[in-house]
Amino acid sequence: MDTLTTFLNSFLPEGLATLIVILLKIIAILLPLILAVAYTTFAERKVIGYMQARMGPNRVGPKGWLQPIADTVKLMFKEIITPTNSSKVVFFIAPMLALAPALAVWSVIPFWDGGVLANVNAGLLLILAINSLDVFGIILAGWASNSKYAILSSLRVGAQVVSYEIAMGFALVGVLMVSGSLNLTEIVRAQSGGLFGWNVWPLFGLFVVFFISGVAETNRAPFDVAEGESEIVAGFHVEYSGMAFALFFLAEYASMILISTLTALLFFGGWLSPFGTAMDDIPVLGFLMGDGFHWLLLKAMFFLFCYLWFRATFPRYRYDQIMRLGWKILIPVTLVWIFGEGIAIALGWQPWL
Amino acid sequence: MLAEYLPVLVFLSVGFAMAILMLLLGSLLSPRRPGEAKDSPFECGFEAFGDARMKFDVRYYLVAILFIIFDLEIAFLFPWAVVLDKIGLFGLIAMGIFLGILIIGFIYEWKKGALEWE
Amino acid sequence: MFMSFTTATLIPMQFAIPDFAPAIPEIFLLAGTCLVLLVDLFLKDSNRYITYLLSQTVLLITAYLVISGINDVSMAEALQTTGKASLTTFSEMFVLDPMSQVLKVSILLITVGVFVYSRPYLKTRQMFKGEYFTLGMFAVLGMMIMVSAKTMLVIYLGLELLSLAMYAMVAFRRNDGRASEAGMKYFVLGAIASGMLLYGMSIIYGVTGSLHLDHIDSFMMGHNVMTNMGLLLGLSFVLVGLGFKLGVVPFHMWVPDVYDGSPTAVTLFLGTAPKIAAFAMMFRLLVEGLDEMLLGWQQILSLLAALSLFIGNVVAIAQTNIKRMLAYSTISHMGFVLLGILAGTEVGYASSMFYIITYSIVAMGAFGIIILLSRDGYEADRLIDLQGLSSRHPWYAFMMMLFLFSMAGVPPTVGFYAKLSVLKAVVGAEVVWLAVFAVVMSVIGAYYYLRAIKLMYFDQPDEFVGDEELLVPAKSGFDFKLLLSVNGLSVLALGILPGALMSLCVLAVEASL
Amino acid sequence: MFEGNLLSILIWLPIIGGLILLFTGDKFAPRPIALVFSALTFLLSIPLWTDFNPVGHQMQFVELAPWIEAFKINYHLGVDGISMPLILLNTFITVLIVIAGWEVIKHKPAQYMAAFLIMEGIINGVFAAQDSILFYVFFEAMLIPMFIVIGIWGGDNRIYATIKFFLYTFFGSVFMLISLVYMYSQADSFAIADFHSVKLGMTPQILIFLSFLIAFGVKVPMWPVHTWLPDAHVQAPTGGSVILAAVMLKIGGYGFIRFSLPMVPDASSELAWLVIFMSLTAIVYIGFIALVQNDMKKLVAYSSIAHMGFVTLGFFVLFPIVTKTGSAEGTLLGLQGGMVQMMSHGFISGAMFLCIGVLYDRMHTRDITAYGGVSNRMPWFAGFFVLFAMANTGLPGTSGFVGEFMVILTSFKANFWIAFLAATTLIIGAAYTLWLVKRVIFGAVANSNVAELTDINKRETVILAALAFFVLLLGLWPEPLVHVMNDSLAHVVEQATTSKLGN
Amino acid sequence: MIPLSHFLIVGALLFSIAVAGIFLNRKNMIILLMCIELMLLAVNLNFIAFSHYLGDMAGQVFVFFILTVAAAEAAIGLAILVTVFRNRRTINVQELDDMKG
Repeated sequence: MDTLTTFLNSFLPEGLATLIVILLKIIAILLPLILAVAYTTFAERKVIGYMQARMGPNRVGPKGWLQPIADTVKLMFKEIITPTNSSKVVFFIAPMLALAPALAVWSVIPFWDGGVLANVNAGLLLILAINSLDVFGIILAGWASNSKYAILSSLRVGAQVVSYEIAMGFALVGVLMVSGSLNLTEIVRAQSGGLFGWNVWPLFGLFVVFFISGVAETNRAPFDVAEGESEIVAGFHVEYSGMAFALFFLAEYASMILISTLTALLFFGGWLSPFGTAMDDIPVLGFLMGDGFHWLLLKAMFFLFCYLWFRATFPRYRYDQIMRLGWKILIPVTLVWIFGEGIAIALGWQPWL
Repeated sequence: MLAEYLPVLVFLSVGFAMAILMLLLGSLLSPRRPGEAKDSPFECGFEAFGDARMKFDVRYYLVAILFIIFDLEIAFLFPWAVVLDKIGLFGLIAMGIFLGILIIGFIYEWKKGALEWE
Repeated sequence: MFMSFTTATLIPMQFAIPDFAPAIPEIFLLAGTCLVLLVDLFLKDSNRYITYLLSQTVLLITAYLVISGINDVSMAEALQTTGKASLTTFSEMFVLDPMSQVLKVSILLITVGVFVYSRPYLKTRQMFKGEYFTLGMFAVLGMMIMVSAKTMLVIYLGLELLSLAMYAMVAFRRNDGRASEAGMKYFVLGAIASGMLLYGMSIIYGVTGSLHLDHIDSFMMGHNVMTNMGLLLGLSFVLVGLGFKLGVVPFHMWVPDVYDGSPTAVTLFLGTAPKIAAFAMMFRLLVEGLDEMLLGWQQILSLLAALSLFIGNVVAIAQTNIKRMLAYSTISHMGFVLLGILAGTEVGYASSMFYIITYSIVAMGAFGIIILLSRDGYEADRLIDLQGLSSRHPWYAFMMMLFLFSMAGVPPTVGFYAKLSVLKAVVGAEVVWLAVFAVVMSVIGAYYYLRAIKLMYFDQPDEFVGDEELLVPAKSGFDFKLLLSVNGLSVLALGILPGALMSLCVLAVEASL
Repeated sequence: MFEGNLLSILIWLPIIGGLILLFTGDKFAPRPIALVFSALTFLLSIPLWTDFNPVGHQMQFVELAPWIEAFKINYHLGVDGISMPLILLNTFITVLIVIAGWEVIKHKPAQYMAAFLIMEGIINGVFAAQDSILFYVFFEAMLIPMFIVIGIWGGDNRIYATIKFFLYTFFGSVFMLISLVYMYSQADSFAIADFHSVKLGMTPQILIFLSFLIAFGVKVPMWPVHTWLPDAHVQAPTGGSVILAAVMLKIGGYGFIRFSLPMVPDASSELAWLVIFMSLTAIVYIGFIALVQNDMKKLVAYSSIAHMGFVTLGFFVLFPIVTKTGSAEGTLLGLQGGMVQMMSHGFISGAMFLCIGVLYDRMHTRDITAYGGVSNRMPWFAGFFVLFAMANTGLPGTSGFVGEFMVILTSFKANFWIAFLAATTLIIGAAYTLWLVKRVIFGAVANSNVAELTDINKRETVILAALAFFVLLLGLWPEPLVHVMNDSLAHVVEQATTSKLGN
Repeated sequence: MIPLSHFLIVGALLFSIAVAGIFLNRKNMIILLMCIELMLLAVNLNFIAFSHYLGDMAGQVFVFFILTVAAAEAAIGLAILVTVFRNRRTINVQELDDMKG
């Protein structure tokens, strides 16, 4: 990359060169991401299909592999309906507000050691901050639609997301206490030393809380009261169609992938190999079994699979149950865990130092 | 220092640009045939009645209020957790007291039924 | 640029365990309040008196801890090392000096009294909840922190702890439209005041480079502060903020509405102890921090004081509601407190301190009488409700008369000495016109106090529209009546022998400066 | 016996008595208790006279104890020739008031008696205080019992009257407070004696003088701030009127002589014309107003104002004389006249109000036209009434004559016209008093109500006789009184003629 | 480097907007609450700017506390607002006129 920058600098003004490099990097992140989103939707249908002993999409392309493309094309040519009495401007700003943060978060995610667009110190904080913006899009969408189901749903989302954000925040505090940095790269590095260096072991409770909160934050099953078809049709995006709907869709799946990746980074050592540096010296296997992006991909895919798995397995929670789980179970668990962790650190117990 | 954050800003702009682009593309490519029934808000097949922006349950406010408080506590915990190894036992005890007070507040609202949804 | 920076450097991080001893009362109060909060959660309504007793115990023990806070040894040490009779801790952010001790003990004891008065009121209105007491105790904690604050940060934190608790208390009666309206008004104006205060603080911080009052003071000593636009701007904002918090004209709009709208038990609290804390805040900020700008704030305070005296006394005449009347009277009394401060002398500060403490005692008694007369659904807050009190309850009428005469400043009640000492300070500072203005206004003030006395003593209850409620005998516990009597007689006793408290105030201020 | 703290006893004994009465209430013989306390106080006050050393102006029976140390305020008591007779007057009058209210007061007698006892103690304190703040405290505290006395036991319009009374006096006195505080800032002490010696510039003196003038002028009362007095008198119960006229008005005069003249002599001299003008207005103009009154109490009230005009005239006529003749020669007589007038007026006005009280108790009206020919039914009463009326007009041989005569005599030295106008009171006073006597006492029995009147009983006789005794004693043999006051007044003259200007 | 005065001007502007909003707004109490928050943010900006240019941490610590307090304040403000609405069925500033005198 540095060579590219110097090359561009040779004939472009400095600022512009930097910008172009950044833009290129962004595209390098964005394109795979969008592709991943597209195929996550496909995977979802397939996985759930197989879990329910049916085929899933299998008409478009070989074994249905072109299904996501077809969906995209369909959405693109669908009419974008703007309901009467809706607030037109807000109605269109809402999906943008949902999508842009969901994408921007990726700028601080490291894919391998050093493989990060913006290696900022307050990376984790930034993720939390930008991710919280998502909820604005949803609430505005519900409000702008001027539909009873939409507004109900957006309220539910608002309350649900903020509730789980607290549990998530506490869980992250536990991670920070161990790693002593907000920089995601640093956090991953602190987990080096093979399978047993990962945070998940000492912080198992927090991992569980984090992942459950993550599922709830993204409004996925079994916490999908925001769009539960049987209750409030499709929730906040009931009035959206065509591309406007696609934006929400994109944002939601991008968030899902993000949560999966974050879980991998924070608790499962990110790109670190479970074998540590033990096999580094073996020629080909050493490359495969050593640290690298493929490990992160693998771990993230596992959690993404869990998402789908949950959806196929669990019935939807009632709203009061969701709130109770968030406030009365997850938060106390994290609080107790943090206390215990603090005491352990004070006593100098190894896993935490 | 701040330059590190530039990519984040650019990414955000790209995100917005992409969203706008997609919306534009969608509206260019798609037909546009408004109709009364089509444009009216969805209401299980009934005619829509009243304004959807109705008053809603006060408990949503309550959750919002509790969230504000707790989120800020977390904001305090973050920097503390980062420098935990530098501030030593004193920092740990201080945060213990802080969390203790927080927990008392938590017990209070629990007992008061602020966390009950039904 | 108006800035002139000190070359401040990052202080190396130190995490030494601070000396907790000077803050033991606060720590105890915090722990006690949390305990009360938790205990109350697990009590049945019928056992709520346990909350009450526990709160009172905590407050009293705290008061004891404050009194025993500075022992002779530590005091002597402090005198030797710093030349002041004060102990500081938490990186000099928190100070324990004789003045803070006196003020804290006053605050605590007055709050104990307030709780005693409030109990029957709350009980008969289904408001006898633990929240009243815990909020009150948190407010007290805020006051104590304000009193002991040595940096603007701690002042602000104490102030907000007090204010937030007070906002909630004002709107405590949830299903009463007036109370919530009062709460809203109080909240909005209080928050604006905090904002103003903070803005002023931020500018002062920017110019002087420190949040610590002593450092601000020593920075100013070397500079010509009265020509520094930045500092003047900061000072103005701080004064506006203080003005709001104290409720002096022209920042007084909230006072009557809040006094009127809140449940009397809350008005009682609002009108007493927080005033002492507000005085402390003003003292710390203006006298300890911005002493070098004396000329600046003296003039502004003169204006505020004069306006408060005028508006407070004149508008009070038109009131038919005792709570509103007392609200306006508070405004005018705050004017008197300002007078003592603006004198700019130790005697002046001491007399303001004396004034505010005694005023709190008197106001507490006056509200106590209102509570005594009130019953569920009948607040007894109209002036007419005092009618013929002397034939219904001669003793309490006598007490009320003492309170009212004290507010009017008639000897031999304590109010006279408070006014006398303030006037003395003002005359000593060669602002005689203000003193003359103040006494003229207090004569106007005497009129409406007299009117209340007239209703109590010269009118018979049956002369007026037959309000049945007027004739029902008051029902209150023994503790309530005892305290009310002690309260009234203390106004008289302090009026006959004010020397001790006066000397205490003078000594406290001398030791603190 | 109580040499060391006799003054304290005179102050606190009646106050304690009053508190006991408040505590015991109406059920437990309030009247005898009150009588015991007031009589005891009176008896205890007699040593003041007998043990008094009339030579020199020094304070006697001095008590000094720190009170509010932070402000250098002391509990400082003492009497000289000026205040001692006034204390005796007060203790004496209070006994009479207690007796006078014996049967008449039926509503809350204990509180009534208590109010008067407390007031007695406070007034003693006013006269005995040698610390200005102590003085001020007593001065103000006096208002509270009086306020209540008028407000509770007064006539129909009592509330208006009592609030007016309170606010007038309160308004007047607060300026004095500022002056006292100002002088403290100059003298660094609140002692009255220190105020006497502190140097003051002309402007402060003028302002202080004006503040004193308002404070004491309201109390005296002087024209034009006298309007509270007729209202207060008319509405007050008999006892209230008596103590008001006989003792409280004297506090104003006492204030002038204790505060204005010695503390701000230059301003007093400068503004003496103002006071003299006001005094003469009171004497002449108020006299005429008295002439047209139909209410007996109002008439006596206005006559009080006119008579008190003599007091202030006597005090301030000093200055024109000094300006005119260049020496203080003979001015002492004016001060003595003023003081004698105060004492005498104390007895006479008290007696007049008691007499009216006697009538009012029987007829429940003070309207002159409702009476006529009372002498037919109440010969004893008529005798006393005529005696007091004569004293009021200044008939030689009664106490009324002595003071007025001394003042008029002094005034001649200053200016003929002052003396002349002052002397007109002899005519005007005679006119309204005698006309009152004629309409009420003499003539045929006017109506059936008068016809049913009964003569005064023993209790009333005792009161009136005691007063008559003093009226005559003072009229025939004023020498002891003048002797007692002489040195103290001479000292005042000396102070008043010594400029305090210049440092 | 951006001069300090720029920050201060922005801070002052924000503060003025907040104050203007408070006094001009006669309709909605929520806007009032938002103006109050804005006021505090303006102060925060001032503190941070000063803190940065003075090289003194205290200002930033202050900001931290202001933020916390602001949250608590908002919480109480909203709570009171809710009670007002429940009692009065309105949050219109002008309709809060039950008490006069």
